Amino acid sequence: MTRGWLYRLPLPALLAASALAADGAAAPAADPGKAVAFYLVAAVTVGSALGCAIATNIVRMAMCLLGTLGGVALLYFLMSATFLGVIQLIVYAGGTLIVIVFGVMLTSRAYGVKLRPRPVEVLAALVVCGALLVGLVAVLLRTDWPAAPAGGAAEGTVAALGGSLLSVYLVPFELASVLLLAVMIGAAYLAQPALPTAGDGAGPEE
Amino acid sequence: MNKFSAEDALRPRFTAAHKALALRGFVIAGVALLAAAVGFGFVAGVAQGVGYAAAVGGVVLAGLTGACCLLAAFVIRFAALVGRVLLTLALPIFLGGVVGIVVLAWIPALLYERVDGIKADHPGAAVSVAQFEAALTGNAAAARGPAYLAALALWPLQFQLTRDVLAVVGVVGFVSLVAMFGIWWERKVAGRMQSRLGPMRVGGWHGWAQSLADGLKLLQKEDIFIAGADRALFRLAPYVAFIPAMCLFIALPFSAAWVARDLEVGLIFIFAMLGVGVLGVLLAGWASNNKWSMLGAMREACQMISYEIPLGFALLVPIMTLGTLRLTAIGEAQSGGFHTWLAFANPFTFIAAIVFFVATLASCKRAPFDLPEAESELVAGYLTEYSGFRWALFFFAEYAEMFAVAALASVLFFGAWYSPLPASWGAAWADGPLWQRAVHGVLYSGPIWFVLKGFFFFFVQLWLRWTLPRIRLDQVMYACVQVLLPLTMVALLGNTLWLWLVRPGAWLAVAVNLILTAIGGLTVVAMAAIVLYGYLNRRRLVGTMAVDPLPGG
Amino acid sequence: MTAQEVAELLIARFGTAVEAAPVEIHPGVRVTPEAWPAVARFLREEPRLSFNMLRCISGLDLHPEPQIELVYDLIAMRAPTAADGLWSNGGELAVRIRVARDGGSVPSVWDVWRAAEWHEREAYDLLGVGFDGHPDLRRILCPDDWVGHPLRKDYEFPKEYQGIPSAAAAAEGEGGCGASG
Amino acid sequence: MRGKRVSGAERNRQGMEDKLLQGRPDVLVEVDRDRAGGGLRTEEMLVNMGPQHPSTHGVLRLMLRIDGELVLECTPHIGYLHRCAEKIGENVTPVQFIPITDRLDYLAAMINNHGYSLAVEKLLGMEVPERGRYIRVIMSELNRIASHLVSFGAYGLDMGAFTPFVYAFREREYILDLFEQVCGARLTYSYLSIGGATQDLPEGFPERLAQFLDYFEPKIAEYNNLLSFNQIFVKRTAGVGVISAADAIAWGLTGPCLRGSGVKWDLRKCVPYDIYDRFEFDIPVGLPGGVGGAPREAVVGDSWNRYYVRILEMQQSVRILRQCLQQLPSGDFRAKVPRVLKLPAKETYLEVEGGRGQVGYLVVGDGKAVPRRVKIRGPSFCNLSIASHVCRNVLIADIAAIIGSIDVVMGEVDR
Repeated sequence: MTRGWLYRLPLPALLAASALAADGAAAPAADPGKAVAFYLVAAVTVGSALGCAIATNIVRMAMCLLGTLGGVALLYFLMSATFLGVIQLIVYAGGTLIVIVFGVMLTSRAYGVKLRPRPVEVLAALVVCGALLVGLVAVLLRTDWPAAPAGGAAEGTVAALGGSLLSVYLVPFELASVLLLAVMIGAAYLAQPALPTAGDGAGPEE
Repeated sequence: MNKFSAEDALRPRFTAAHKALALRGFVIAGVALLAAAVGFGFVAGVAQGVGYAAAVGGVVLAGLTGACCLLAAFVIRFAALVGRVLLTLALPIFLGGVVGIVVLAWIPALLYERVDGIKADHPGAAVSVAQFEAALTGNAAAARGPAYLAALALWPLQFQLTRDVLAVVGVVGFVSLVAMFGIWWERKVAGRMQSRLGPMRVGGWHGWAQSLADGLKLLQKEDIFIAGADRALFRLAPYVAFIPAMCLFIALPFSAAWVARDLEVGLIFIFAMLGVGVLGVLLAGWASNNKWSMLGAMREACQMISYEIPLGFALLVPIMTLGTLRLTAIGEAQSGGFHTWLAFANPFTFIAAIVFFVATLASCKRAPFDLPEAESELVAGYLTEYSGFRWALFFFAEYAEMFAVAALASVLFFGAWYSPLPASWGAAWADGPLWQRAVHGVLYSGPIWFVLKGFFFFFVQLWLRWTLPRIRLDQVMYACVQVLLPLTMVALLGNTLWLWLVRPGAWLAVAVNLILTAIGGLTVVAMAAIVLYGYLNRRRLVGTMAVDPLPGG
Repeated sequence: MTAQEVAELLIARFGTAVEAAPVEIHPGVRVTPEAWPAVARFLREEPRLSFNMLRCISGLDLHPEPQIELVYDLIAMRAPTAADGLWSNGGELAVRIRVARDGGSVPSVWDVWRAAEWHEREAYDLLGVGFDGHPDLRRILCPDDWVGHPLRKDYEFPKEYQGIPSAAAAAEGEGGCGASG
Repeated sequence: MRGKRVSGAERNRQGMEDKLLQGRPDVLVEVDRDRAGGGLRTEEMLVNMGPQHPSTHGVLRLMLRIDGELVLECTPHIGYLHRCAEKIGENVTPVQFIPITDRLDYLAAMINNHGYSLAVEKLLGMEVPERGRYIRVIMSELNRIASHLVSFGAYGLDMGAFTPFVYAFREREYILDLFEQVCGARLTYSYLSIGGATQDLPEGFPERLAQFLDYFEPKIAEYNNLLSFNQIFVKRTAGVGVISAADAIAWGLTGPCLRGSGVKWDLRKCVPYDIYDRFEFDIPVGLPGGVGGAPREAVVGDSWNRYYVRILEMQQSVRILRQCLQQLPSGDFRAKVPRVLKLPAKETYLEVEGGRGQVGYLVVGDGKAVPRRVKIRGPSFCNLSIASHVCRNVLIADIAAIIGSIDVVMGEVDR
């Protein structure tokens, strides 16, 4: 058996089949166009998520992550939750991913670094993921999803969202902002250049 | 690796044998398809209902492709003649193309009205073709005459999917036209600013087809891959940069009715697309396996992190003032003529407008902020290893983004598709017969104004690029974080207080509005005066010294 | 100061190590290699001389004799005294040092005049004169793996360089442009 | 003084052995040092800026050791344009060597010819007629303006502003037309030779030159508005690459680089040669911040001052040219030069103020028609030698600013 035998297991097929089986039960009723689009986007998301897990080159992993996050955003758009989709794009694809790629480019030393997890690690990961998958599928089948109104959510979700954020959910909103403030201060403190105490200053003449 | 010698490169790729083969192939295909079209015609004569529709579709499709094949054969056979004809008729073809796109964009709008009319009196699910025909011909009999064909054409327009597809086609057509014109215009403006003419020869009048020729040239350039480059990412990068630049136009409102998809979250959708577009640049820098492009990509990342916050804050000001993210609503709010434009509402929106424009300069990597592809330091930054069409994709995305951002600035702050004249004056003409609506579109509000304003700010971006040198990376970060950010925070806070304290009708509001409108008006008039003055004594200013040309000169 | 006065001053100070060299229209002094660092420092620091700029180091190959003569062209730039702030010319001097043609070397004066660093590297590259104490004695104009020193009178043109035939090889028969000895 | 410095090549060789990255032959060494302290290990890279690079004027290669954007050390590698002009000098007669002097500082070829002719005439003790001497000064000053125009335009290009380059070349075009009218060539003229000029001025040339001077004078103000006082340009160049007067003299810097550091030294005034003592002109010198129109951030000896000195020098050259036109005598333009010129067994060293500094010629005759040795001192050779000292701990963008302000022409660096 060559070294990478673990990766040649038909994992993608297994996962895709289970996903299809799971939501076969609640097939969307409306026009067929949406269904086709949904399956396409779902396949893209799942595929790039897998790619992200399996990829060895670190930058390819980051790009598969972009595919996953973009796919999730597309799913939101399909469910006409446009505000959520756009926020997903801004925060994740536009923000976090840029920082990840930035970090990856700055620190990874060699271009051709191959991340080769040992088989025992892969086994452990598979076990955990399998358990998680089973749990999710079980929850998915047991709950009865309320059928969304046919024409997608009513217009004006943004205004309603804004209103509720500042009225009903004001306390969590403020807590989140305090947390973000703390994070920003922490980041500023960490990024502060080490005060030139020790000798090795960057001056030209030693 | 096969040995690629110089002769291989010089040998023409398409020998006479190839040409003869292609000619024969096209002729055979053309004739076969036309025969198929005739066959479908007979079937259509006999078939009923959907079969009839399919047959008609077959006739149209087969006929069209057959005609194209024969045309291709004709072009191959009489290439020289076709070349000359194209050259002489170049300008009419170009103008015809422009008018064609405008008409193409106009027709669906009219048809939609008609379809909505018919759909209105058939509530419930999709309206069948027969019902369409009945509505068109007035009598209920389902005679399969020409009206049936018209009904057939109107039938798909009732679905949102087809409207979206048509909108995307329109957007892609408009964007490619804008990018083509933008590239050519930049070279003309640059030329005139440098006392030279710019492109004058390609395609006839003032070299209008220069960017077309560049596009074709880049298409047939050799596709170079660098050893050690990450092939997949290298190929992916241009598309990750290009697609968001195109998606920007989905949410941009050309006029109240003319918007591809009037998103409720249009404004932050565009903000998201600007953010995602940067990934393409980072990817290109990383995948080129070249130290210069790596540096270019890192510069882009640093620049992006520094300009994104002021850009976000500057967007908050109009959102807060008008309370909506929907771009058409923002546009509507500024319909009262020049003084009601948001930039002149209060000093803080004025500051936000300026900061927004500067931050978007950084986001399009233009003028003083064009560090990622700084040719004098980083050879060509992240574009160093790109050649041929991939490079053209990046170039295309840059110009599309430039226009989109310029148009966004005009939508948010400078009265989107409204002319300086208050829309209320022309209200009577708004829904009169077609010609009155056209005059209203030109005089008061219509896509013309949106495009004009877009190109005005596009010109300012060009103007900045050809006068200002490039700033350093630490200066970019200093400018964005230490200067623009506090400015936008002040604007945000000030705007909040202004909206809270100053009643719309109060004398202070009116006074400030008048002052700012005066400033805005004066700058536009001043620019027009400068352009006029420059044009009138261009001979002296350009500095053509030698009255009588020097020998040998 | 004229070259003659400078020569007397140096001889008074350094004795036999320095002698006047009244070469036709390029007067100067001749210095022995051993005393050269001290003389150089003296020429620079002495207030009356203060030759603060080294303009050029030229190597002359005295071919029949087995010697190479290095000519250091110095100039004294006097700080401005007059109101117009113009620096004045405090005199020019040519210092000559003779050194053996093969393997001879001169102590480097890069720490006295920093300009010497590149000029000495050029003299080493084109004429093969060694410089002791030079921080970075590498070839400066010719490629690092070049053989021979082009400006020597007895230099023959290489037939080829890394497989590329040179003009000399091409002009096999009649004398190539530099073949004359 | 500092200890023994490990040479660039040495460091490369050490780098090669211990940390050559596999599959990355072009990356010589990746030294991993905990530079910023605090455990953040940054990675240094060796990058070659050149020999083909937009902002290294000509074939100059700068080996940069960079850490992100910060350049830690810059080692110039020259010799790509080395034609061994001095070896040719030992094989051809002085008149035949004139075209070689054109190709040293090819942007100011007239001044090189002028210098070499003066050196050989000093060796021969030859007298040049008045008209010939005036023609030489006219041509040298006109060529100095053209050379400074190229430097102004190229520096704007380095800073990212493309328009100044085109304006500069628009004016330079008229100067090249004037030269073409005089000697038929636009770049390598070989017009000034031993004994004076090779041909007389065509009739109508003084009027055309006067017309050009009147046209060109106001244009300099236009350049100042466009680039010199542009805030972005000032921020990019003022206070960058500061060279003190002592360093400038120690490294043998001459010309605008020396004057930019505040040393008011110009051969035409301090060591007058030819007929320069008959003209009234002054020597522009580096200005501290806020003085004489210099921006607040300017420091004597920074890149901005080196650039601005060249702009002021163009104005002075126009003044000299105007005085030349008034005093231009008639008479023959060239001394009687025997067909075969026997060089006396003497040696002479003579310098002239070239476009980029003092161009020096050492000519050694030994009784034959061919000089025994011709040594050429290229000003850019010395000006460039300070690059590694100045380009330390600067950003990559500043490298372009510093090298651009030193204004290197590789023809006279490599000879």
